[in-house]
Amino acid sequence: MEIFAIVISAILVNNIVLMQFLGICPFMGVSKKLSTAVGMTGAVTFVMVLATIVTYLIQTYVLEPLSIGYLQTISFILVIAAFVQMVEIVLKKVSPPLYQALGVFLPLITTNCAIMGVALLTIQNSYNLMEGIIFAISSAIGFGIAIILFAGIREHLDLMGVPKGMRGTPIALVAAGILAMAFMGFSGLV
Amino acid sequence: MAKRESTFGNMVITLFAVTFIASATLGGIYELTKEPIRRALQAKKEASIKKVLPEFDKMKSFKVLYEEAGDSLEFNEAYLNGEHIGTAIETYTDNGFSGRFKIMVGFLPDGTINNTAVLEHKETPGLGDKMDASKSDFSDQFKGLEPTKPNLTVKKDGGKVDAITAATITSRAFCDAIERANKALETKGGTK
Amino acid sequence: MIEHDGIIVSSSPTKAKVRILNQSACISCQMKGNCNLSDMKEKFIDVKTMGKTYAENDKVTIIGTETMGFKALFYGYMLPFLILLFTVILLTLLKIPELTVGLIGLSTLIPYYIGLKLFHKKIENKFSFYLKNR
Amino acid sequence: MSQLKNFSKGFIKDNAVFVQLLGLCPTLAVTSSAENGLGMGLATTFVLVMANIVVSLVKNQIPDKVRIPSFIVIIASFVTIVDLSMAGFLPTLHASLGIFIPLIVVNCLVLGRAEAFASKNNIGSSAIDGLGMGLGFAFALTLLGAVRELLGAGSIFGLDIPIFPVTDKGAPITMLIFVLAPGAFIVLGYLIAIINQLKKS
Amino acid sequence: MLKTFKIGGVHPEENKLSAGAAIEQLPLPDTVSIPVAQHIGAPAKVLVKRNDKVKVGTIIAESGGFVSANIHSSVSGVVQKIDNVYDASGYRRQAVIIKVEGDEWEESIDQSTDVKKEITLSQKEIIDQVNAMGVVGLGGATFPTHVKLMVPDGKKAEVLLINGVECEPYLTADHRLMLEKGHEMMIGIRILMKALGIVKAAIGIENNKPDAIKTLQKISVEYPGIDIVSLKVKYPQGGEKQLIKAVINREVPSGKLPIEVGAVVQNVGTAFAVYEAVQKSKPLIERIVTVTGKSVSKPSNLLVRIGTPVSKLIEAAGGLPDDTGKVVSGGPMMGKALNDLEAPVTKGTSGVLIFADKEAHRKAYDACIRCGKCITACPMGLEPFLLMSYAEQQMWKEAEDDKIMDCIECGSCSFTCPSYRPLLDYIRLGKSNVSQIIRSRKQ
Amino acid sequence: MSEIIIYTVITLSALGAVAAVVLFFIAKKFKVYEDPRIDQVEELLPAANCGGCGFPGCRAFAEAMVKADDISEFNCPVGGNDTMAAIATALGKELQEKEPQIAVIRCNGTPEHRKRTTKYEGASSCSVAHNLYTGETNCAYGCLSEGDCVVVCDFDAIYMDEATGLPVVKDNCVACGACITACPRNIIELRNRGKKERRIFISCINKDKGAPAKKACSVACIGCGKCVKECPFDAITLENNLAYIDYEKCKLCRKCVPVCPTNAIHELNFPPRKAKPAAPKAEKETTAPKADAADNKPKQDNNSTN
Amino acid sequence: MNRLLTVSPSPHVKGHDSVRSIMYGVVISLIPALGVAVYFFGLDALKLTLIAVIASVIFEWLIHKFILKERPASAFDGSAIITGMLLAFNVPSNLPVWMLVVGALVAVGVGKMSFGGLGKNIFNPALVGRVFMLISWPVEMTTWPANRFHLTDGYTGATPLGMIKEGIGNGKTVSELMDQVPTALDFFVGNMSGSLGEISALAILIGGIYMLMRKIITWHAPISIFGTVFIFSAIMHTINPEMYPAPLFHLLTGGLFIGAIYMATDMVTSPMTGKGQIIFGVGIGVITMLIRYWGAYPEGVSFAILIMNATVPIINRYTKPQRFGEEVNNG
Ligand SMILES: Cc1cc2nc3c(=O)[nH]c(=O)nc-3n(C[C@@H](O)[C@H](O)[C@H](O)COP(=O)(O)O)c2cc1C
Ligand SMILES: Cc1cc2nc3c(=O)[nH]c(=O)nc-3n(C[C@H](O)[C@H](O)[C@H](O)COP(=O)(O)O)c2cc1C
Ligand SMILES: Cc1cc2nc3c(=O)[nH]c(=O)nc-3n(C[C@H](O)[C@H](O)[C@H](O)COP(=O)(O)O)c2cc1C
Ligand SMILES: Cc1cc2nc3c(=O)[nH]c(=O)nc-3n(C[C@H](O)[C@H](O)[C@H](O)CO)c2cc1C
Ligand code: SF4
Ligand code: SF4
Ligand code: SF4
Ligand code: SF4
Ligand code: FES
Repeated sequence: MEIFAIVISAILVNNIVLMQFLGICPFMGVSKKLSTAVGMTGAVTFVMVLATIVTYLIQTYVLEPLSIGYLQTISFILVIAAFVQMVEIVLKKVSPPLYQALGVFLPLITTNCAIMGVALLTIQNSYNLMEGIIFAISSAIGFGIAIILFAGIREHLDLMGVPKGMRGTPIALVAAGILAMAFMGFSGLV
Repeated sequence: MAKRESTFGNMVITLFAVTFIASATLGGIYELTKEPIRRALQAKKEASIKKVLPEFDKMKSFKVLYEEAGDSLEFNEAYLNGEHIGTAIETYTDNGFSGRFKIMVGFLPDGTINNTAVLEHKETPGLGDKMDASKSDFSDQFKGLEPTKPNLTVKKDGGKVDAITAATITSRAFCDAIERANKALETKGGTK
Repeated sequence: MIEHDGIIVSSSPTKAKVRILNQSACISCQMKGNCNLSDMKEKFIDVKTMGKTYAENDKVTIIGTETMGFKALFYGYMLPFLILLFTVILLTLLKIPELTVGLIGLSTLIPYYIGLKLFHKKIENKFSFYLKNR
Repeated sequence: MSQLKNFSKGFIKDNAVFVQLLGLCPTLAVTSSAENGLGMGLATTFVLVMANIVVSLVKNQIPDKVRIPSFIVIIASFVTIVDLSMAGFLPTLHASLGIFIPLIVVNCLVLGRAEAFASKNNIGSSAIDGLGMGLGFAFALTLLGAVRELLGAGSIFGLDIPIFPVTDKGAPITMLIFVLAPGAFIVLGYLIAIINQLKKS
Repeated sequence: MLKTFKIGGVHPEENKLSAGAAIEQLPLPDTVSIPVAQHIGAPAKVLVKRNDKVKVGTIIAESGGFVSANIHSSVSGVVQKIDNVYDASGYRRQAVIIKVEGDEWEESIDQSTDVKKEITLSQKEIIDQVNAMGVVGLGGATFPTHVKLMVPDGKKAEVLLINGVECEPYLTADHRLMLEKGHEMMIGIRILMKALGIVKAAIGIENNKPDAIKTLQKISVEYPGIDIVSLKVKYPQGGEKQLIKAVINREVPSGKLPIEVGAVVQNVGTAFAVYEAVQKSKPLIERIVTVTGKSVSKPSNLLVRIGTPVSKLIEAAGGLPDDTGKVVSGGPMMGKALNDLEAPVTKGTSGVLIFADKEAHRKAYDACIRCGKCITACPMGLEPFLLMSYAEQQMWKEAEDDKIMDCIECGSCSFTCPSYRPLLDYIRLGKSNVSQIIRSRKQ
Repeated sequence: MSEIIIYTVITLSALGAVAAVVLFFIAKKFKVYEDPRIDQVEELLPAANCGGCGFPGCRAFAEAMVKADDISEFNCPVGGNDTMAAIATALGKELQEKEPQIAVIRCNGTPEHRKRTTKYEGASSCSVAHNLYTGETNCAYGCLSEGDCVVVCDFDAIYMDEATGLPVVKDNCVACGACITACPRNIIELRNRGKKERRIFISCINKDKGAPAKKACSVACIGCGKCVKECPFDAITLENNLAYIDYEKCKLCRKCVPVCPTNAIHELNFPPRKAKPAAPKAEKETTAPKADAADNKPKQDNNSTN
Repeated sequence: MNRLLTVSPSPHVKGHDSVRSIMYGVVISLIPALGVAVYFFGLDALKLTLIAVIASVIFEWLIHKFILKERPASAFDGSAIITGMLLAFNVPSNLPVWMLVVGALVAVGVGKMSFGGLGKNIFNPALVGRVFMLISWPVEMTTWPANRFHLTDGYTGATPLGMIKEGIGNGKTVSELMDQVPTALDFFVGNMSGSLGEISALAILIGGIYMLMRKIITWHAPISIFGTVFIFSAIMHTINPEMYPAPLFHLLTGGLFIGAIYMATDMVTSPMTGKGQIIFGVGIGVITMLIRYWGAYPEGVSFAILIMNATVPIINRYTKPQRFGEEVNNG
């Protein structure tokens, strides 16, 4: 049941974008294409899980035993930056066409904030490895739901013609606010 | 600008130097702030213990396993001039509106509640957070109560506790946390 | 259909190298020019030209299919992810200590990418773009 | 560019939040009160100024290819310093800012300034640039926090502002939503719209 | 249950004011201007010059390609000039202007009124004759009829559908034709069947014309293989894809022609014209035009020589009412508003409709309220509101993906929109842009 | 507690070393050398992100210019010559001076000149009207007055004059060309701004023969060819019953203006002619004095409108 | 004739529907529900409704005129009246007036005009206003006065859904609790406490049938919502009747009726095709029941509709109408 609670909480109740405010930049900049949003969700899932595993291991098996937990910030950011980029390099190295196809398909994932945030939250909520992974996956799905909904909304807004003053970020933020309001209905679900 | 070349050696040396300096500095800062942080934490805890117990001069802290939850609660036994004047128990509940919150409950040696203090919570600002003594007088009603069932049940459910308006969930959870502390105190063998 | 605007960097009768301007999430970010953290601003894509030659600096649009994008996503991210997840779950169920689980989990990626490299040729045939003049 | 202009551009014209839309995550997350906004803003300012100074100091010593990792280490160190000092000296604020303190590391504003400005300019200008941008950021967060606090809790910096009717017990009936998640989005949305409008006229 | 097509459709008020008015011959005008582009396809090439003398039926312009048609003089007289005149297209286009002198016909034309029943020509000769006589579809699209009769290789015509639906409000020309020229029309249909080499034909008629249905049912016993199918009233049943769906329940695939499902559709007027062309060697020089409108004092159905100015028709129907706001060539749903009342009647003119000023105006339009009524109304299953937005914002690719080219321009969407949005205006714009794009892609 | 410091140093240095290796490879593989000049150039650009240069946004344009060897083909219509010159100096590249340009409206069919014959009531879009018919007048070439050009202008440089039903280009036009693409009748053209904003052009694109053209609009070009003969610089050509003045060749001598029998040639921002009120243009000049708001001939009367 | 002929593209005739006629049709259909509200809650109900309507119309007019600077006609097309009425129908009859006015401002200003006004909004304006109020003033928005005819103890101040949720939370069983709540007939006519306009399923049903007959709404969304709620609650009820009340209870209580018939049918914020509306309705039903059963709120219709509003663009994209000649069925 615990796992179920983590999943529901990360996807609906404490949606990473709408309630925790992580990954707002990509959320605001999402493309209008639904397929891209879906693709991005897939990529984010992988990266988040990877980052969570690595940072979890570092935290639990290096920092804590040495009681240097205060190095969390600096080591996480280094590890995430290096690891995530390493995957890309490897991908580019082993299969350039694949890498190129991805490059054209996906806008690059600048979700540092969400990835780092999920890694930190995993530690903060004292999840174990498995729970951490599930939390990361669920967070990514929560992120996905938010950006997929927003991809549709964006397109709609563009087509309908929002008043000049509200065009772009302002109306996107207001719509996100209303969506967050609606998501508050899920409170208490877990 | 006479920038350094990006040779492999240069790079490793630079990065090593940077991290070395950074780590040394951080270590230093950590040493410097360790004490204040510990004190801040301590102060916070002590403040809450002080709040929930009468004057004391000595304290003994230990963890007690609370069987029902398979979890341990922290007991802080306070003594004044060697005499046991009460126990402050750090307890929690998972029934809060937004999940777990922690409170400190002070019991007098006779088992009555002396006072309570909120340690950590995620309840809604403006609603659930009124359980904090600084925000409303909700918690006052527990002062000096016997931790009996009706005394720890909100009126809506037939008990005696006036719930915070529109935050019955929090109020119930609050009672639940006290009850947990009380049970632990009792099972521990009534250290009075 | 995925379309991407780009500029020809070099072109031969069989292949053209196209620089694409990245329309990443950062497109609206004014700091993008200065931020290298994980955003590569340009990518170079090799495209089969089907006999046409393009002049350098020609503005073109790269076209690929959406299915191709999803396929790439699958091989690039989802499959390794599933392998990793599967390993981790399996090992956890076997009550293997977390540290080992984590390390083994991560190291499944190594054979996966080696495998990917071995199928290099096959994959190359699956992913090809074509060009359209802008 | 005169130093004054250098300093002031971060305030409105190039304001990190309202104009450049940088670091929206902390902006939205921690601004449930003016105090939190200010705290976060100042913490970021500190990191920004210090990182700018150090980066411009060492800029010639660092080979291009490890520039970014070095900068990250430098920034992360200052973030950790802020984190530790806050925990030691401002424990309540530290608790309410939560994980957004370590997340200053990934605020593109910080790295962006280090990269774009400090790595090319001298210490003085870099410090002033960081201060300007940082205070602009702090200003934005404080403004947002103040508006949200006012509407959502009937106070600014904890000072009660009687704009709401009160209950029998004397507590103001405020609009809770503004201190919750949706309020953050909505208020920021309208603030940006208003500032766009102001910039135009 | 009466047959009808399945998706979409609307019910405009019928207003068939002239249904009871028998066909009258309009007197000859002083001059006629006969445009050279009266049909879909390449314009015809002018064969005459100034001051040439012509007779009724003299060929004055020759088919300009495979999809094109000959044009004949509808009067006898002298060619005054060859000039650009306004026609229903709203632009000035090339026309032959003839001053009328007497009424002298080419000898080859059989002017008698007796019904000639037996069909003597062979399949090929029929098609040639139809081609030579410049017969084009009279249902509105003016598609050269001989082209339709030449079934492409690999396709097979199975059934000929005769379009007697006349679903446009106000118009009654086809209705009167069916009542008054039933036999000729039936023979025309037999000729068409022979040309196509098929034995099955059906006439689709909406059941708001019970007299026509009855009349034709009575005489159809004399003409084997021709069914009369009565249809539920619903606009745009006359659209050929809708008619095919309604009568034989087949759906012409998107972007394809009726022949894909073995059907050929011809208008009743076309059938009559084919009769005259084949049996009487009479070129297409006149047609029936309904002149109507609520303010018109004498709604009529007139037999008019091609090239007669519209103003003459209006005169015959009691003159132009004072409060006229708009004059439309064709029906109210698909017709074109005229900008010049001197515009000539062409082969495609099925009616002249006069709106009083108070009916003539559109209301200002508002934002789409996304009610979906246009979707429900669209007989092609399109999303007009979306297509309009695409056209407004020049998103041609999206418009093409959402099948803008399938639109038959029936106007049901604009008719139904509660926000008065000019959906079809923009869809037309979109169609013309998208078709350009498609064409340029083919090159 | 110095061992903590030791651990710290060891851990972080190890991380640092690892990061160095990883990032070295990253740097090698993803050489994202950003030419610092791109920033400089971007600073110089107006940041309108209008796409007038043909690139998606100012930064892309800056990148392209920095990369290109020769920037004479590039032009930022918004910034104009000053900007381009500044960029050229910044990049040390050659720049061919571009004459600054402005849009002109080649139609003068005001209601007095061009009788309205019908009333258009479709969607308010020139493209839709153009698809439908000749328009509210008998001129099948002239302006339809529904303002498609106004809508697309990002710079508020063009507006519809209510009285004349014709668009008016203001001085702040940056010659981005958006209106030209928008106009279904190809009425708008970019021309050199000329000395002191002076311009001469045929304000008509009617290709009909003289009689119908004149009948539809009293100021239509009837293709009589008088101006062609008059022009000392061979700047005027006649094709399809329509004269055209090549702005590269035109020396703004104004000789053609008075000879036009229909007043179809427009001169803009010239001082009023001396004497000779008989000159056909003079009448216009007086009805539209430079001093006050545009009226009769306002559409090119930039100075008076802003 | 000296008048100029008008030239416009076809069609030259226009059907009878107009935005105004549709909107006022909805207003008319809301009258029975208003009547019931006045009957049970007295003139307070009328007062609140009028205030909400006037506030909505005035705010819309002001925003049109002074902020958007457009032709301010749309304020009177009736849509703002509906927003006002539905907003008022979704609050307790003793809500302080100023809150309702703020709610109307949010509904019209944030929910509708920020997006550009009628037709352009993504979220149902009345619900935006309502949820805003619910989250802002949970106390005031969830203390219901007893209706005039129910002064006996057990019923005051709580909606049936609230009572059940509360009771089950305290470990009571449904059958124990059912004694305290009104009967099904009461639910149907509206004899219970709750928001102004939501109480009477009967009155709303009458309005709904009227709108169906006038072809203002279609059956898809309401029926799929009812169906989903029915099936969902039937399953849960069968699994554990003591935890989960019977389907009829869920259908007739809370805002399900007003939500399904008036708010899920708002054409602006619901999918365009029948297929889409069914998906939309099923989504609303499921989310509603999730919240009702396991969430903190006793009622979830408003949230469910808002969430599904956000999915409408995507639903629309994947539920295109059946194109003619797309799936050829030539039988
Ligand atoms: C935004 C929001 C936040 C809420 N936060 C709390 C909370 O912190 N604690 C709580 O007990 N109830 C909270 N509630 C729920 C109560 O308002 C609700 O009334 C509760 O379910 C119990 O109601 P009662 O006090 O009337 O029995 C919240 C509701 C809303 C709308
Ligand atoms: C290029 C072209 C080729 C056509 N070829 C045929 C044909 O071979 N057979 C046929 O029956 N109709 C043919 N048609 C006619 C159409 O099917 C149709 O009857 C005509 O476009 C008018 O239809 P409408 O009045 O319903 O718009 C063709 C039309 C076009 C535009
Ligand atoms: C919306 C629409 C309505 C039409 N209505 C009729 C009609 O009522 N009667 C008719 O004969 N043709 C009608 N047509 C034309 C037919 O589609 C078709 O072109 C014609 O019947 C073919 O016959 P023809 O070539 O002999 O004209 C309509 C076309 C469209 C697109
Ligand atoms: C059937 C129908 C239902 C409507 N329901 C609502 C509603 O629930 N809330 C609302 O604010 N407006 C409603 N409206 C009015 C209008 O459509 C709505 O305000 C738009 O969303 C404003 O753009 C409704 C209109 C109709 C025709
Ligand atoms: S005009 Fe086109 S889009 Fe409109 S209803 Fe007819 S077929 Fe559909
Ligand atoms: S009928 Fe009109 S209002 Fe309704 S969806 Fe279509 S365009 Fe929009
Ligand atoms: S749109 Fe036309 S008027 Fe406006 S700036 Fe561009 S060229 Fe000038
Ligand atoms: S100039 Fe062209 S686009 Fe502008 S109003 Fe005239 S016709 Fe329309
Ligand atoms: S600050 Fe940009 S994603 Fe969080």
